Amino acid sequence: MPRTLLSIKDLRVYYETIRGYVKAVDSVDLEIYEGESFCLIGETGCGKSTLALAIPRLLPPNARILSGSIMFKNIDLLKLSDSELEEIRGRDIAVVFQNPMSSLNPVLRIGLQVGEPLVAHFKTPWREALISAIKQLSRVGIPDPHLRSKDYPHAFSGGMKQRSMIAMMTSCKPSLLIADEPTTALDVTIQAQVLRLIRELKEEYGLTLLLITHNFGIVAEMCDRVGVMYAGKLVEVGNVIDIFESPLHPYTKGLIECVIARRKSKSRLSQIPGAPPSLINPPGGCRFHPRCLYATSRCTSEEPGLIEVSRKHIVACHNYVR
Amino acid sequence: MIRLISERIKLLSNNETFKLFLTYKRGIIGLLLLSLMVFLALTADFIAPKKFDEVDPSSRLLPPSIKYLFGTDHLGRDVFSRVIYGARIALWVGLLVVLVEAGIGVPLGLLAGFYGGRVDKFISAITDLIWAFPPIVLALAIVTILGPGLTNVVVAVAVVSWAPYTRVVRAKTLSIISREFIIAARAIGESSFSIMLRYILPNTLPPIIVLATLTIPSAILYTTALSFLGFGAQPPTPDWGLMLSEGRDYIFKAPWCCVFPGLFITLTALSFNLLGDALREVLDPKLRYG
Amino acid sequence: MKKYFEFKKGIFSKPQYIRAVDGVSFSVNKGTTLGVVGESGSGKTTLGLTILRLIEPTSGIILFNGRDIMHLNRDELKWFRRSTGIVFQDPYSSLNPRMRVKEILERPLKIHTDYDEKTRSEIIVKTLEEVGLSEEHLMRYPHELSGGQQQRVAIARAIILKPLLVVLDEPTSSLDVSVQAQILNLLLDLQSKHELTYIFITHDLLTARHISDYIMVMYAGKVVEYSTTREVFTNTKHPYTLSLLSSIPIPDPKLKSRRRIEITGEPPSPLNPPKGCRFHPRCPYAIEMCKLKEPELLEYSKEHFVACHRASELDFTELLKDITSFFA
Amino acid sequence: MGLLTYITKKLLIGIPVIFGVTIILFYIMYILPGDPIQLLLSGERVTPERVEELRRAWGLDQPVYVQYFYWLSRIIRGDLGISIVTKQPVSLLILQRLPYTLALMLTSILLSYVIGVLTGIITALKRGSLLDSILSTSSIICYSIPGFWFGLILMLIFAYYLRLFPVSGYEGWHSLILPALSLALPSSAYVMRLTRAEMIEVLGEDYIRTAWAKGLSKRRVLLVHALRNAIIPVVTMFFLDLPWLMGGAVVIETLFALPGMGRLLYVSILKQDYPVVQGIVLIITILTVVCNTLGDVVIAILDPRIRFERGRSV
Repeated sequence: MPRTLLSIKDLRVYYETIRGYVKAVDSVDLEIYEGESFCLIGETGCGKSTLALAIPRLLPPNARILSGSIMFKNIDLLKLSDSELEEIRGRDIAVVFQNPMSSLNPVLRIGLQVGEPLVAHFKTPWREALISAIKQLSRVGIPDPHLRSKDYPHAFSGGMKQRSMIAMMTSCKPSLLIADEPTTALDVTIQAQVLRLIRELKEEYGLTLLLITHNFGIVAEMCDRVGVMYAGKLVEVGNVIDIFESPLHPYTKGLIECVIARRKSKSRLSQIPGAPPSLINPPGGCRFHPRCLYATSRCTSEEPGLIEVSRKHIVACHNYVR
Repeated sequence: MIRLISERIKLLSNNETFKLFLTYKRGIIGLLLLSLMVFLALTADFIAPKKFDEVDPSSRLLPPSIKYLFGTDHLGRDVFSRVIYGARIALWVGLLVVLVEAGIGVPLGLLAGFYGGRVDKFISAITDLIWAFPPIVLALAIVTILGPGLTNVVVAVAVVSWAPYTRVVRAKTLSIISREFIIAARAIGESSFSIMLRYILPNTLPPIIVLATLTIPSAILYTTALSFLGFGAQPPTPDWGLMLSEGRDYIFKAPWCCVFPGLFITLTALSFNLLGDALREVLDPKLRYG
Repeated sequence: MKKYFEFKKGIFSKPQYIRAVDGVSFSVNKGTTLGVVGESGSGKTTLGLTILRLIEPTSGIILFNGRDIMHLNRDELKWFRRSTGIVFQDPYSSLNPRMRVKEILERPLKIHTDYDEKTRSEIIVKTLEEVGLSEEHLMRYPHELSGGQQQRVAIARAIILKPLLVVLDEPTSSLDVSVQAQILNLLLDLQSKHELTYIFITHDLLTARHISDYIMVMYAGKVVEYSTTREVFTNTKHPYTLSLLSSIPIPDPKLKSRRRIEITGEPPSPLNPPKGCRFHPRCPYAIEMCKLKEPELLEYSKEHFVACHRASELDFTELLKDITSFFA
Repeated sequence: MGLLTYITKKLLIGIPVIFGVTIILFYIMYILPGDPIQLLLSGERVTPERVEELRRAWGLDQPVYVQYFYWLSRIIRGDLGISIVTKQPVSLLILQRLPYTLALMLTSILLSYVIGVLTGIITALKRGSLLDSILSTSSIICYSIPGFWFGLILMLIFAYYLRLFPVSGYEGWHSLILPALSLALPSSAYVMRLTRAEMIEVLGEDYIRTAWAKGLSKRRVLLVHALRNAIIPVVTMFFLDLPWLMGGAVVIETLFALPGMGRLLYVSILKQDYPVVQGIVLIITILTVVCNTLGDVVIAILDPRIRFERGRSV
């Protein structure tokens, strides 16, 4: 039995907006095991990024964590003070963000930004930190790292910026790496390179990977286990093979069919009707019921809980057995 | 144009935007204060106890009392009445200046942003120069040529301060022109003129409205400053700047001659600034001018 | 089959300072779809805009229904605008935020027809229904619609005048997976109903494969491979196409460790492309000749054009086995 | 693209601008009503022959562009002409007044930027707090107050009632305090709002989130990562503000009867002493262009993106 690294219980994160509370993450339970690659997949606005960024508490100021606990190595991250959290961020939990273009400080040199976590966490003198930064940059495949470490971010391409981000975030060899859509802004060939780099570093440093994506291809290539989110809820968790070959939730099923069917030319794709709901007033009962082909009256009134169908395969649906 | 503005107002009355505005308490205070000023200006003939130029040599420099709420000035005129009539001038002048500024600045910004290249370089160079130059000095130079008078001051202030409109409209145009709906408009065969009028201008309106609200107070401050120096309104106009200038000689003997006109300049400018600030938050949070 | 859209050799070069599309030559038949695939900077979007004369090329000929679109008079240009349409990637950005749906769809009718108010309304409602919207959306502003609905409005605008050709520039890339499927289905339906011709520009090989009859792969402003969809996927000839196929994440966990080639480096700046074959610095199969001489786009077999010096000697069928099995 | 090349380019652009302004200035003075010779003689009765002689001596019989070059070459030599009223050289008049104006401007600009930047940062960090709403509201009030009225009120309270400062005229450095305050008030309010807005915007940027994610201390995130970016527009504003304060100085110096350049400009306009007006406007123009160029240079040092962008496009 693998050891649990991260355990999220009953997490609720709402955003306060002028129109009301956006229930971005609503009562989510999730366990991530040491050394695995876990993927959170879902469509825009389903709360997957909110869930991931709630772990190191990097949410925007209007986010409110209303309930829950996030146990990381037996510490509840939600109970830590700001300064205790600072010690964990970047050292034990690191994050690679979606948009490399805007995630590096435009007025500071790359080398400084990459070496900074070492100075912050290990009191490494700046001279040494800069030397390690160069090594780290060379590890992630930046050509001429000596020269390039003196550059400012605008002189880097998107791919190189994302590599630098990865260099920066892995410089303290964290135990958990959260990658929030790390390749969405990149081209296909660069995406493949960056994904390969993440895989290599994961092996090399023994990281646990939490990857957020909306791309089923990336899920298939990167992950051991998958969690599917819909409208702020975790609707299905399972092994990657199980999810692709025998999805239990109608939503997962629909998504996978949309994607896989594209292998046939000019055929009509199966489609999920409608669009994801507003998270201010989500539908009652099961949040997917208005779009679900199998919905019954029970789905409109009663919210399904997570059911353990087999060991390692969990689904939140009343009618999953079909 | 009128249709566009009314469209805009309709959008404003749209629940969401309006609700957002209501959360800015300062904006509401500004709106109320402004309504008061507009009310005073419109009803000055009925509210003011005296005519603004009614001289009474027997009651010169009297302190505030029930009869003379804000006291009297060196000619025995009722300061309260003059201040109320002054609201008319201030608001009218502010509006006029802003209309002239927008009239110069908006088309220039639109052309610079739309055509780019040399047109843009030329317009931007002039705008930058005008912008960098201290406005009061430039306005003084223009008044020197045109001669003193309220109309000339309005022209001078407008001529030296249209630059923000050009900058904002140009920047906005540049950001709009790269949007795909402009290419789509070309693809369905829209003419350049139609693109500027139907597609770009309506989208530059929110920042223009905010800018107008925020430049009216500075227009009022500049014109009153020039009147204070004696280049603007001439006696017996109840211009607040001129009243300050006249009252200055009696500042220690009769401070009320200065305090009240200045207070009203501040309140008027404040009402626009409060309103404009809230409008900016609602309509165009990233807008900076200056 | 009627020849409908035709490009002569040596068409595009250097629009503005960017060498977007050099020496492209191909034709598209009526009622079919040409998929243009490439990464950012490959010139695929520039190509789309040039075809519709929304960017002026410095040289070349584009024949549309036999007429050279670079030399159209006022009336002919108007006719051309009426016969073509375009749909963009970001639906919100492609609709004027200050116009209601009704006005957005009314503009093409006002410019190109002299129908009265009533006829215009009828056409608008009919087109809206065709793209899966209804009369209730008429008075909405774009921001009051969902992404999928916005894209439907953009499609309605493109087809409202019954055009012959529609350029689709990544029409599904910014949409969610479930909505993507809806839009792709809609596009296929409209195509069969109105015999539309599509030029479908995308970076996603899987989507291109799904919707296209022919596929054109572009790299750094050059066409590197062009053939029928089937041929491009099963008999890949250009190493760049191969590297794209190796790079796309395939949604099948069993293909996780499939055979693939690893390519290094990044696409070149369009301002300063490499000498010789533009792909040679990243190409695992590059030889000396590739650095010196730019390969021409040659017909390797029937309807299969490849721009590679080694096209005839390289065989990727072994490498492609896994992927071919995925599509089979 | 080196920083030096960029700076040189910026400096070179300043020269034609100054040149262009001299043409405009000269032309304005040329078309102004009033015969310069008559103004110069100011009522002295002389024969028409004498007038012609003077006209020739001053080069006024030459075509406009020749007159312009005469004028320009005199200016380059530092000769700004002679005051019609006092008959003293304009350059001397300006030089006598310049120190007061510079002292006033520097005091007030330092005052307004120190106060403005500090309160701006504090309110941005305490966004939404009571302190923030108090300071933000008072800043709006502050820049709604006309400086000259504020000066009058200060004068009334501190000079007349409390007798802490001289009422008007120059009697030593403490004479500058009230004028500097009146100038600094609206300006500091503006600086505060700009700093606050920039700081808030930067704090919402992705790279600040990155800095938090790295586990940096609050101090380092705010002072190194955020302030370093937020300060750039404020510095731009600083260099724009320097010449702008000249405008305020005209009003405030007049109000407090300070013997500075602003008051000289005011008096000269009233007395139609055009050579002096021309000279002062010229000086202000040069000051403006110099400040702008200096601003561009400082910004280029602070913001590596600018060098890069310009370097690419040229």
